[in-house]
Amino acid sequence: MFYREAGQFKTSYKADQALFPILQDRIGIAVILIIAFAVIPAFANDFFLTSIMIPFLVFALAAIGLNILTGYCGQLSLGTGAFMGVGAYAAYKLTSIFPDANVIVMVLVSGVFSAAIGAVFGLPSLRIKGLYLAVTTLAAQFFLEWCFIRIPWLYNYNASGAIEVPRREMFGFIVTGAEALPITRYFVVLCITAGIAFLMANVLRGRIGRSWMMIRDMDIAAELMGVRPLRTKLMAFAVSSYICGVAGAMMVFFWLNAAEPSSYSIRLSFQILFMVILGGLGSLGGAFMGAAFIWILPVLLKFVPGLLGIDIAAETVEHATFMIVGALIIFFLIVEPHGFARLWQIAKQKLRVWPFPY
Amino acid sequence: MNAFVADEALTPAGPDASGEPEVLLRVDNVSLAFGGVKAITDISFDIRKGEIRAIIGPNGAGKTSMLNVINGFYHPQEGTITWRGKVRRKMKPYEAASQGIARTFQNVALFKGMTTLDNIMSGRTLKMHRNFFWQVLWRGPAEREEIEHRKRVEDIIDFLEIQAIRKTPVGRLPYGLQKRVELGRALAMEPELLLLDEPMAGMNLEEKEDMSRFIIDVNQEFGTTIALIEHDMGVVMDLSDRVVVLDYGKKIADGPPEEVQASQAVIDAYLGVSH
Amino acid sequence: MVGSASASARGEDTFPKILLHNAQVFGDRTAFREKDFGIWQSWTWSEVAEEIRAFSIGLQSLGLKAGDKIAIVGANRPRLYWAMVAAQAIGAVPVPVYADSVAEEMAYVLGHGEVVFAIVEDQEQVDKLLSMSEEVPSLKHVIYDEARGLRDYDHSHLHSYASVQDKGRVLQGQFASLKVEWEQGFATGKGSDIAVMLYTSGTTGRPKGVMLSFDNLVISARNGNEFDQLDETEEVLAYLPMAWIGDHVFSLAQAFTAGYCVNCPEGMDTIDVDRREIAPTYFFAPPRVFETMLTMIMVNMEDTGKAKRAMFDYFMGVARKFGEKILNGEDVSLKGRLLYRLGEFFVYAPLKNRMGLTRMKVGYTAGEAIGPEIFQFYRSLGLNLKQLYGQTEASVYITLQPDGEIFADTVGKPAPDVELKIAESGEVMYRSPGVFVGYFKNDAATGETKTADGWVHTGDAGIIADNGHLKIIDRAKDVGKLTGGALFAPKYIENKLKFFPNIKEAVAFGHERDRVGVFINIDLTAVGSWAERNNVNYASYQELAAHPDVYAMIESHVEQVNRDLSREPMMAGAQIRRFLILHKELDADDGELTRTQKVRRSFIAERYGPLIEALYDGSASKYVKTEVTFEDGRKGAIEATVEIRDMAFHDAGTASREAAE
Amino acid sequence: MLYDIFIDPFVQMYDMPDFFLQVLWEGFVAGILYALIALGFVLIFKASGVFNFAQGIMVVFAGLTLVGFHENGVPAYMALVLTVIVMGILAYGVERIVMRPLVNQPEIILLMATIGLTYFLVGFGEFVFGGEPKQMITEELGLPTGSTAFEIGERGLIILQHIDIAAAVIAVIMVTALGIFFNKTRIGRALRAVADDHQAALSVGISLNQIWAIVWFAAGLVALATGIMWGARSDVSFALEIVAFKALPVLILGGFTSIPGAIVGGLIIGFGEKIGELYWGGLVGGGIESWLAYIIALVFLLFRPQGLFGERIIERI
Repeated sequence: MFYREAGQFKTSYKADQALFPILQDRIGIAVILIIAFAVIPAFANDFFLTSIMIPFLVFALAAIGLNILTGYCGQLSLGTGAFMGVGAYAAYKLTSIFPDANVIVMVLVSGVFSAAIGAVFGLPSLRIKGLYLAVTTLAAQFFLEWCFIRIPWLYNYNASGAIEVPRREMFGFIVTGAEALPITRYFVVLCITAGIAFLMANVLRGRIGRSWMMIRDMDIAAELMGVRPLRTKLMAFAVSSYICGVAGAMMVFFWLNAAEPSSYSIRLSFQILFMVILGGLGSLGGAFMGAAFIWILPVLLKFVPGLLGIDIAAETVEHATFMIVGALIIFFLIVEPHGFARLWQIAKQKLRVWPFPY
Repeated sequence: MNAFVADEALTPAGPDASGEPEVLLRVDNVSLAFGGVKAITDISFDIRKGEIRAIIGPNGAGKTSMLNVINGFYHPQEGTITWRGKVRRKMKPYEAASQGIARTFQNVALFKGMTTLDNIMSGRTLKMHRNFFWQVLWRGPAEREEIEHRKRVEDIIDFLEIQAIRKTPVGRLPYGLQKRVELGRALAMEPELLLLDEPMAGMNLEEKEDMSRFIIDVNQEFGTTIALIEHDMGVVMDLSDRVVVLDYGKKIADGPPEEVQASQAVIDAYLGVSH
Repeated sequence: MVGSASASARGEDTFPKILLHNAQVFGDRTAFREKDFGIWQSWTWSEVAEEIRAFSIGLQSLGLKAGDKIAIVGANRPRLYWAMVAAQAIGAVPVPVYADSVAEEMAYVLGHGEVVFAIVEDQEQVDKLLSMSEEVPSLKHVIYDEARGLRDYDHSHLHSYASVQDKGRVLQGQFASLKVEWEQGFATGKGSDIAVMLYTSGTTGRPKGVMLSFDNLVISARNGNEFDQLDETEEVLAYLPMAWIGDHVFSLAQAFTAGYCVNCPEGMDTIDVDRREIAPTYFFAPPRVFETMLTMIMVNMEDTGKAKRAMFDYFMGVARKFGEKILNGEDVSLKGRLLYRLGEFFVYAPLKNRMGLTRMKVGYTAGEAIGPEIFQFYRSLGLNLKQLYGQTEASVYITLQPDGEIFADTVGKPAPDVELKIAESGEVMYRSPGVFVGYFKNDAATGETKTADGWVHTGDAGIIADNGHLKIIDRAKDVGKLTGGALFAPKYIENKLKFFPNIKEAVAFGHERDRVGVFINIDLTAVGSWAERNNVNYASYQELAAHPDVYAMIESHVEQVNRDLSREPMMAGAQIRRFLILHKELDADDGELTRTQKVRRSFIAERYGPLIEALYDGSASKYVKTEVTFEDGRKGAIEATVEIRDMAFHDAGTASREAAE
Repeated sequence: MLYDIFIDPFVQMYDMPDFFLQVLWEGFVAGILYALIALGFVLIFKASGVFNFAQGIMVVFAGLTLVGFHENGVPAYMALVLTVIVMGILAYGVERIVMRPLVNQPEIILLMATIGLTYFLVGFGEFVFGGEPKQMITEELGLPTGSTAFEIGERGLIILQHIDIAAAVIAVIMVTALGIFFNKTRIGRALRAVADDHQAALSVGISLNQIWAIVWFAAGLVALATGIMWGARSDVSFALEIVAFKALPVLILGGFTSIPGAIVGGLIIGFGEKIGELYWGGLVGGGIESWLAYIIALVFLLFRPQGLFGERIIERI
């Protein structure tokens, strides 16, 4: 209906291979970007930024990271939380060791450490597939979690065992630490997430993205076409872990201000995995939709009883939220196992062929 | 047009200077077993440059295993494989691919999540070299490389007459077209030796005719050497220059189609005479 | 007057000259596009000029001379269009040939046309031409566009298009003066020179080569452009056979004179997608295409959900009520306008988008009568679809519907510079600057068709209505009389039947007989979709055609036609009294249709003699056996027992009473 | 350093045999409990190919329900019966609401569904019973408490908790019972048929849906038994959910479909973990129990991807 594509034709491969070949999609993306960069900063209050937008963007980035590995390369991982933790601790150590370095650069560099560790834990993927691989990634999860507790050097020997983000400035703005304004943090998180999403879109439409998908769709055929399985999978592990690491670092630096090992527990791994599955395996847009659903829904649920004028204990609300989220997850898996991305695709297709059914 | 012809393949097929046909690949006394079950026993034959070589035999004769050995997916316990005059060491499938061996599969092994275009593009993987950092940037070298290979892929799409399904996810295509896309993907590798595992299985007459035409065209236009497994004897007789017949993992005949067809051992094998 | 008019009065008078002009004026505008290798390959006017020059010089170097005939065989491709102008630049005459015609037909045309060169699309055409070297002794060189499969052919008389062009380029490089010489070569060309020769696939006899001069084409094209204000910004889709005058005028003559862009689709099976991508602003299609599109829309809508279907139906109702009025600029209530706006958003614009007609400024249909409902459907969507009446011999334009004067049952007013009259016999005659020079090597036929003072017999019977619009009834020779004396216009009846989507073809008989009998072909798409919805199982056309429910459905259509006929005083006497549904589809491969899908009445009458007999001897069914040709050329036979149904006669009185109610 | 890793632990084992035996016993008991959880996984995986992540939470849920009934004044044995009924309802509900609509979906989707189920049960359990750990009603159920000490050598002493012995006995009984169930009963044989071939099972005339409900119920019973045993050793709390993940390395060792594999795997993990923790853990600061099992499984997988009892996989194309 809204997709009126008549008259949109491509006279070059460049245009044909563009990220958004359809004009209406380009308009849609532009609108979303305007909302994200101008409308939300102009109208949103601190609560909305800190409790909804910042965590949403952080999780979206983590979901992109996991999606690269699981959705595009077909390697199931339950260690996302730990890889995020590696990023967080690495960034913390980096900024402790180089207090004068730009903190955003440190956050981006911290991903390199989680990429390296991710690649190490990706080594078994050459021989191990599917659920078996998922179990081995649990080894990473529990081992790394243990490291965060047992290696005091990682948290600068704090008595609390937690990492606390120091105050850092950039161009005269306080970007991290308790005094950093939500709006500043929001812009940092938004730029990093949007930037990485864009760069990943580039990788995914080229040779490397294709070889990941080849491995995912049919690894034997991929190998017979010249794809080196180990190298390709390790690259997916590394890229995925890099992104998760950056997301993990952003999580503590721009959102929580402080984190303990339990912040990066298996619960987090599951949470990100849900975002990816519900959002849609193999879709960048899906990562955003999944993150929005899994993060924003519980926040909203907290306000429902208040809006309805019912007085319920906060605990009860939390329990109910768990139940509702669990039930909704099952519901959506039944309705559309391929996630919101597929729902959107179907809707888009309907709009493109409107008024015809197909 | 035809820009996707491999450099090597440009040299005209046929006898070399000495008058002897040039052997591209030779299999010598190869045996393969899976935990005591023999799949292939002491098989030797060769594939000459530029020919269409058929491998036939009843079900379970070891034909697919033979292809798997040739492209490095299985490693024979005994025997050697000589590729372009050099005895080949134990190699990985992707190494075989990089040496110019491409194949299609008995049960279509396309990448189901991708479009026809992407599937054929995937055949270009080995020819593309831009690293991760260029890919991330996209603009510039990575994009240029992508476009350059897209052009070659479009040549193949044109060659196989599958323009109308260019952007269709392959999962939605009918079987016959999937087979054609798979051939396209293998062609995109610009192989020197193309292994086709039952390229016409499950096709109707018309589709078989189309596929035969494509196979002959590939062989003649690009000089690609082809080894194919096929059940349809009519097709084999029409297409192939030489035929090797396997039965229960052993070679029972080898030669031009007419000769093989007349061989008593082959007739027995196909009629199911007990061993 | 005729013959004295010259195109030079309004600028360049031949296509090579116009090409140079366009290359200067519209140098950077896109002139041609072709969907090839997945994208729309584009050429600007200056690039086209260069391409044509190179090819033309290459042709010259191969020995093409002024006056030589050069065959063009293939689907719509820029290079084939360029080849025509390249030939014209040397003074040679292009002869576009139907690419899908059987070897025998093609051999006749090429032989009769004495072609020396042939420019063809691919191996298939090369093979065809090589097989007819005996019938076409004049043929010296064959030039192909697509090299695939031709590698091993003897290339002594076979050339690739690219190699000829390369030759031209090399020569230009060697001799700097060549470019100027080439331009001088056609600078002296006159508008009265023969521009092109098009063979008409007449319903009877051998095809005749219609010679058209540059004046014919250029003046007609300019008139057409002016009539609909077409300029260099238009986009057209070139998808109809190049050998057909319509395509020649729309995709070449008008494109050159207006400077607009011609888009060639990737292939026959991608036309729908390609049309959607390009969204032509000026679009021509025979009624058949519009019918198919409408059928597709309806079939698709059958499958939609209830709510959407209801919305679609509602807004189509709104469109029927207000759409045409709004298009014609009539007064419509505010509510009507608002509803139509809403419908535009929800239904009309998306539909136009799906059909690729979003940007259509003007669309024409011609060649056959179009069903009034189909015609109104498109117009009610806000598409400026019009009818025209034309002929090869007229360089297309005879009559056109001006904007705002659209009537479904007429074909419009005389086109600019066209004079029109109805002969005593009822035959339509015209005189115009587009009138052809003559039939090639057939003065007798030229004399029969064209009078000494330039009037041309169209062969169609028609009347000029009170509003000055021409109304075509039938082929003049086909109009007959029943033994009872009533006027019998078979085409008129057939068209009324064919306007039902379920009926694909109809052939009416009745001349010098006591009543009208009809053969009917059902439309497999429409009826098949109906069968699917109603769980009617069928294995073949034959089975579906013989199904009692199908018969009942067709009977109701015939009944409706009879009721319509009974309301028209001139036609009331020729109502359908008996009909049957043919057991096979009429097919061009069996010679039952022409290549342009027109019914070959006499051939059918002969072939199905027993069935005609059965129509008039009162029998309720008849066994027949028919020989058919399959796609791959094999022959076989279909046998069937065909049912024949009787219909009641509505007398004019009853009908008018009904109408009055 | 090398001495600490390669020599010292073994010297200790030799020097203090009683401690070593005590460690072995602890490992044995932990192994039995891992094996019980793994058993629940195996039952469901075997019959439906679903990797049931919710098995851990089912253990907690069963335990909580039992305690919860008792807290509300229901006699212990009555509470046990009621809990069995609750597990039955849960099994039926899961089959009807979750598994049936998701039939034929890829395994990852089914896996996610069971994680969704985990979320739901966590929320539901906390909603009903509150989030605090609870004391298992060991005595009320007539399970033995207390302990027996055995003297070994001159100074040595091992202490065996009675409840641990009971756990071992119950585990043996359950495995035997399941063995009989699978091999001797009609439904049991049908279950095996399903595992091998869905079509074949259908042709025997058994509804897949029934079978799934039954295996989920059986898994629920195993969960209940596990919950009681585990609860008796510590508390009934949601922390157990994490411990339940240990069943995964157990399954990797034993294979996803083998009941004996689950037992053997459980014991290997149990022994390995306790020995590793007590003799080597100190070297790196302790607490390696949390991940050692996974590393063992991972290393094991690298050498034998098909598991202990699996057949060698030959890849085909």
